[in-house]
Amino acid sequence: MASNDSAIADTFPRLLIRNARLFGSRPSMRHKDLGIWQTWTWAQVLEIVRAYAIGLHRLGLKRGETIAIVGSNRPKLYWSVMAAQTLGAIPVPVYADAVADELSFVLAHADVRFAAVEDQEQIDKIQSVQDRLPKLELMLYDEPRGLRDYDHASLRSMDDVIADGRKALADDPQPGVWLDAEIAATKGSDPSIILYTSGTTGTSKGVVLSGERSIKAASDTVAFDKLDEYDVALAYLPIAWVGDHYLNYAQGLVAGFCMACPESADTAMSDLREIGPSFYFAPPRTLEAMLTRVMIRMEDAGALKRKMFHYFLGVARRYGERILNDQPVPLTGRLLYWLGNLLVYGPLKNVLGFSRVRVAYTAGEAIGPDLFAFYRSIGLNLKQLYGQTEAFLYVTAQPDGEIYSDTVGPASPNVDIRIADNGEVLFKSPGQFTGYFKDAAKTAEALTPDGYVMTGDAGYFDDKSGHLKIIDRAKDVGRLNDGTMFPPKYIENRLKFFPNIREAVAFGDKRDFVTVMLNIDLTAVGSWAERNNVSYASYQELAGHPLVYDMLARNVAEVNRSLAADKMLAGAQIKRFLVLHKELDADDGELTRTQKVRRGFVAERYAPLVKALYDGSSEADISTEVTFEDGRKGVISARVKIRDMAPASAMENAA
Amino acid sequence: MLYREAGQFKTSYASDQAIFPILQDRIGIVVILAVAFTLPLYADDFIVNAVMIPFLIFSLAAIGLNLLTGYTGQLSLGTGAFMGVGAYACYKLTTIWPDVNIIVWVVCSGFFSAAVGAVFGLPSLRIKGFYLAIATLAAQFFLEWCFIRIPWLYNENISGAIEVPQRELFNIIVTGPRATAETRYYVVLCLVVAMTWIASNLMHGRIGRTWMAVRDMDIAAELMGIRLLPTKLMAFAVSSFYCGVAGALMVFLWYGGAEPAVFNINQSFTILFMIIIGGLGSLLGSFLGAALIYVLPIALRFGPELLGLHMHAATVEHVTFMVVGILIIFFLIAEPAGLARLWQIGKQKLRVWPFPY
Amino acid sequence: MDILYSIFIDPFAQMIGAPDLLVQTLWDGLVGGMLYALIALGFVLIFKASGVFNFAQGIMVVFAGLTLVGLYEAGVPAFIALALAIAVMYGLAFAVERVVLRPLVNQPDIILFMATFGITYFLIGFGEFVFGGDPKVMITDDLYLPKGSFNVKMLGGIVNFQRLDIVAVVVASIMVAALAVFFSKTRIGRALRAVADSHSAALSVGISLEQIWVIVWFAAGLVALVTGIFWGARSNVSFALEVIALKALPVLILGGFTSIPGAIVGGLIIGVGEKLAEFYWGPLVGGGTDAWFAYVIALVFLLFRPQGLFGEKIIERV
Amino acid sequence: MRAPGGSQGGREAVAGDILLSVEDVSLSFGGVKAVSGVSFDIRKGEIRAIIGPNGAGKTSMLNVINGFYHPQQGRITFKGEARPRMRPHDAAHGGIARTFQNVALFRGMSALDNIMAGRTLKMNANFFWQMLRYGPAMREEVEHRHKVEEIIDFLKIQEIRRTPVGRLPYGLQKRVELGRALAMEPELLLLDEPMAGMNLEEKEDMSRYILDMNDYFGTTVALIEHDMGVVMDLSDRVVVLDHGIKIADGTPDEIKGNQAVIDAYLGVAH
Repeated sequence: MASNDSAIADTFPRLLIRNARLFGSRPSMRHKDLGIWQTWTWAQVLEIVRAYAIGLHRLGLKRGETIAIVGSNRPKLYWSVMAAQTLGAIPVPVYADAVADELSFVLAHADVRFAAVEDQEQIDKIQSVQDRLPKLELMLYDEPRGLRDYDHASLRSMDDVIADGRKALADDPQPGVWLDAEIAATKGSDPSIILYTSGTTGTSKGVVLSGERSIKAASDTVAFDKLDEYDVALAYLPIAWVGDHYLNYAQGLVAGFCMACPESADTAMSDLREIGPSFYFAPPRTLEAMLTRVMIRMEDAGALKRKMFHYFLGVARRYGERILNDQPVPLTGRLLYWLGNLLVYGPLKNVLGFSRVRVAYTAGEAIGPDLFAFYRSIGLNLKQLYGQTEAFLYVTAQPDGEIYSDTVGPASPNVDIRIADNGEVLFKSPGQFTGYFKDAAKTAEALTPDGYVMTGDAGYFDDKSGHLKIIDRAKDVGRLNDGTMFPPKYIENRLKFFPNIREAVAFGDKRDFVTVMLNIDLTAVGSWAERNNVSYASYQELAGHPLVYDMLARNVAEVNRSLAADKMLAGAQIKRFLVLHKELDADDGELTRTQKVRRGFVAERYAPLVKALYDGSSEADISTEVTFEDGRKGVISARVKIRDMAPASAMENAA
Repeated sequence: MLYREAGQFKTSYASDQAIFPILQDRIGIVVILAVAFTLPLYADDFIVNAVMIPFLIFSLAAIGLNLLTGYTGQLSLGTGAFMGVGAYACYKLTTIWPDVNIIVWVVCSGFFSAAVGAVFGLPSLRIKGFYLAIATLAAQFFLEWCFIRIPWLYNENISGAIEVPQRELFNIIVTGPRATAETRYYVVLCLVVAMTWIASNLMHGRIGRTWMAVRDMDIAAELMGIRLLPTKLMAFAVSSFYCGVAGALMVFLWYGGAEPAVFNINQSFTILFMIIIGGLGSLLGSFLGAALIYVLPIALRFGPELLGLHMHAATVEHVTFMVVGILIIFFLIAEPAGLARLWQIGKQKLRVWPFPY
Repeated sequence: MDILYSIFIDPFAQMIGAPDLLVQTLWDGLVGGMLYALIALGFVLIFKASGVFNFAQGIMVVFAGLTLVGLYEAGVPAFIALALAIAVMYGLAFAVERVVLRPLVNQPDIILFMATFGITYFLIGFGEFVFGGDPKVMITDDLYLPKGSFNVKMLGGIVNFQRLDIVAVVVASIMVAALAVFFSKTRIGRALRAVADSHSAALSVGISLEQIWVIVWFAAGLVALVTGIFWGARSNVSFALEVIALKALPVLILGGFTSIPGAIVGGLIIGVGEKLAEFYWGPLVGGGTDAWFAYVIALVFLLFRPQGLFGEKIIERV
Repeated sequence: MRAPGGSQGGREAVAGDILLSVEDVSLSFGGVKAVSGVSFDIRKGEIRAIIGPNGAGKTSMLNVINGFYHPQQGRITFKGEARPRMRPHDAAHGGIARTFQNVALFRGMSALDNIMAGRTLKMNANFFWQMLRYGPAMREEVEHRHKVEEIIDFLKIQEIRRTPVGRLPYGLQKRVELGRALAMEPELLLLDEPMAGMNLEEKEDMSRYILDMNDYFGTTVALIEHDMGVVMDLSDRVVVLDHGIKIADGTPDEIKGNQAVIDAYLGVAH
């Protein structure tokens, strides 16, 4: 059978077959369930996926049709993806925490007839908008809990479907043969999956990726980071995000490494520790939160231990990175670091679950230099990459040994990057998407005539390192009325590097000066409040607390100083700021599912505050509608104070 | 700190239910065993004979009592006597059938004390706590009396004491005056290790859970289908078995002879202290307790001499008593749950290092 | 057959045959029993007030006696020595409360029980360390305790009474009476009774728990001293007493842990019982039965009435 | 959308055949009447509530049912056979499990071991294999661990698996105790105030568990509860005791309207 020939394993089903042949008895997937890590080898997974595929076929899923995948990282959902691809159907993963509206948009737009969902929660969500999904016929569920009294006309348990398929395969050889034919029939250029962009701007678009290209891209990076079938990754990123599909699913199939699914979102931390992955990805905010927790927990340690801890962190800061990049380090440095590794770094990485990590990546937004340095200094090989869904993730990535916190590295293998005149980054990559689903127009917009993809990000190549530097979304880079350049994201990130500040939204385009709205970080500010016995009843009260304002004012001042240092941005210093009374929340549409700020949306939602920021008033009233986890809506209103900032001069910064 | 558990995940219940699920613990055990088995190579006879052998024997007895008092919650003050039963049983057996392998008899003697233990366990159905303790005193004194008054038990020796005959195992002298310390040490060590392993198996399984259930909340246990009397009797039997073997070992592989006084009430108390100080319901505790209560006095006795100051033997004796008394109180105040608990706490700290919790 | 005879017929035949011997045995039993009762009394005092099962009571008897004699031998006049001994017992009570009870307050009983083992060991070591380990002779004369014995002709035989024993019985009775009065009449006594029920109640009487503990332990110490004197006078003062002191436990089983009269009655029953058993049945099994007889009685008794003679019935609740 | 007859709010009556019947049972402690002449039955698969003011003899009734007390008169028939002088462990063997008013867990053991202990009756590897912790013993251990894990999953107590129950908050202890009872796979489960001292949220959870349990495992449940709201939407039928006498028996709605019950609760003198 052609499909057995690994030479042209240019679709995921063929890769699966190849892996079953090459690493048949090695673990392919693990899932923390019923107290232990249930494990499936590549051979077992192949058997299940084939049965599942037949089952789906018997339910009527056809080549080219779409099937939605809704839920958290669970083997059965990944198998649903594989099974669909085996049939030549197209899986469409959706964010598990998407609210009903987003969900209905994607499901409708992708016109799915089938949906493979995790549990009752998702089913309820979909059924609540069923009237908008005329095409949806059948839902397959993994977790039967609570579904007993549901009308099963439109519901099937995945187990039953698999069992049914298995039986069919056992009963007579014909379906098996047919399936092999189907696998063989699938072309590498056929769409293998549709990933809906979280849509930093406007509604989301369905990015269509082909098996061939995905696998090509994945093969490059697998080689780049020398991943093999002995590696382990924890699959805790949203299935619907390109990151998970690339890093875990695609690379997993290409390299044949094992992908471990946590027991649940809230046990992810301890599961990470148990499984001890060798390949790890985390967005900066996760690393941030982790570091904050570390520091807070250390607060409670005995004085002596605390001293030792901080002393050795100091040592790490001095020598850690250089040792990691094997640059020359004095012998005493090496000895101290060795000792520190014994007493602090080793155990710390162990309790965090990083002991076995060989390669770790972070991406999605700019990462704070200190934060980045911390993880690298304790010996975690953390690197940055830059990419996007349209590229099937990778555009650039930092090679071992050339790491800078403010760059995202040189172009990945076989990626061709060009900077447009307006500073926008353009690229051509092996994994590049084939188009937006049912949207030729947008596809055209996204491409240059000569076939380069427009990232929409402004950036330039750093002359000393030759690495790409990303400043901001190209279209977001604006100008103040006096003409000074205003890169909001850049300013916001500078602010967000302070642990106290969780979110920042900067305004200034076509205005006289720059202002920001801040979100405090409850964990950090909360524990600060505890230590300085500042009492508060609610997030709102803490956010509005004068002492908190003072503290944040200091941070803002510091940012102003760093801006002042850069003559291009000296004019873009923050003149006024306020602290929002509520946390910006994806459920309210203020953030994207990947936790990026929707600046425009925020601007109009908080119009009164923006107005106040510029009309010089010292406080303003605001009331906003909020959505709670359970979908109920409510209104919270508050009076928000506004602070003025004195501009910093380049001089005082130098001093 | 020493614990590096990242990546130690369990893919089967068998491995998750293992007695030492953590790699570092397994390593630790191996190291300890290695040391134990090579000890005679570098330790002198005094250490082997006067410290290690008795330490192991006491540990075994302590485990025995711990099974009953620590795991099943039945307070017993008859340990000494049950040890005695083992010793005398072994003595009779080997005099009647001298050719049978002595180790076999040592083990078999356990069954006799098990039987006796079960009989004296009968009251435990109706009596609890101190009351039961006093009931076991009856066993203690009655048996002690038997040891004195029934000449047949000690082969009518005029001395009224047991004299251990010489017995060989594969032509190696195991018991009697001419047996070397090393041989006796290895015999004791092997038996203790084996029986500890068995005890831990039992306590980690259904039987252990049933016993602890009875200890923690006998009513609930009964309502879950656990029959109280059989459970308690079994605990008494198993516990006495351990004590019996310990007793036999004590006479045959340590003292080489014994008078009834060896198995008097004070012996019972000594063992009881060991498990209280060591930690109720913990096998590790049994060893730690034995170490503290037995080895410490030795240290006290020989410590001063090493420091060059000579004390009157009697004085040392008295001081030892005082110190032990003080220690008991001290540890009860410091950590009522015993040394084993202290170890647990320490271990937890090491596991979450550098974090405090 | 003759086994049965010698068990069920012969002993009673002897009793009737030689009533004077019977009386003699009973009397000895009573005196012995009274001493058990005194030790048991110490237990009860402490158990009632502090819920602590004081294993050290036996040792306190020895220690008290030892102190008295020890001081005397050190050249202190008898009655001053007595006074000092009393003082020492107070010091002991005080120390125990400070060093042992206070830090262990609210711990499970078993722990406190164990702590008293600690006290026992310490007292043994300390006593021997200070006064030496060898048995001592009680200083009866200097305390003006009568010596010798007199015979009474009765039941066609002679019964021999030790003068000392009579005094002992008298003193013991007086002491018990005194305690009874102390408990029922005095303010502190009432407080003590209150503690037995609820600690807060005691506080309401205006006495702190700590004080109460010191008082009961001191009281127990005094009882121990008296016991020590008479016991020492009958045999001699040595730590051999420790084991005999354990006899107080079966006494408690019979009498119940919280009842003073129970302790007395129980003591007498045990004392008489084991004497009779030893005298009439002992020979059958080679004598020495008094080593265990008491415990076996207790055991048998337990099986039928676990709460003791005077204790109230325990109803198990779910 | 739920199928018609979904178990929202009041439950549809379950008409299973009679599992246990109590006939004219009287019980007294030293002259004090705890229960007198009470009769009622429990049908297979139903949730049966026993309610009444304090001291109504509810708990005594449960104690009689699982053989902890023996009634001076009257008889208990379980699964068709009368059980005179049944001991608690016989009841367990017969398939009656029980939780307690004030949690009666094995405090020295972890949550996992507590629930494992609930499987004791189902385990039978002999002493020899237990000694070696090998062969049948280990197989059995694993197989029952699996069952227990399903219960742990069902009750959502994964995080506290290894925690000694003594250290758990009250609500969780109650849940573990329920798990332990469930582990016995009982035919009749007696719950003595399963929600005593719980906050609203915990009560809702617990109710859900009881309903689900009754759904999935088809466990028949007899429960004592003070919270009327809970009783009314949980139970199929309710029996009301007052001063040891049965004053009413019927569906929640019938009980709501019953004058005697109202009086009893308002404490009108008899």
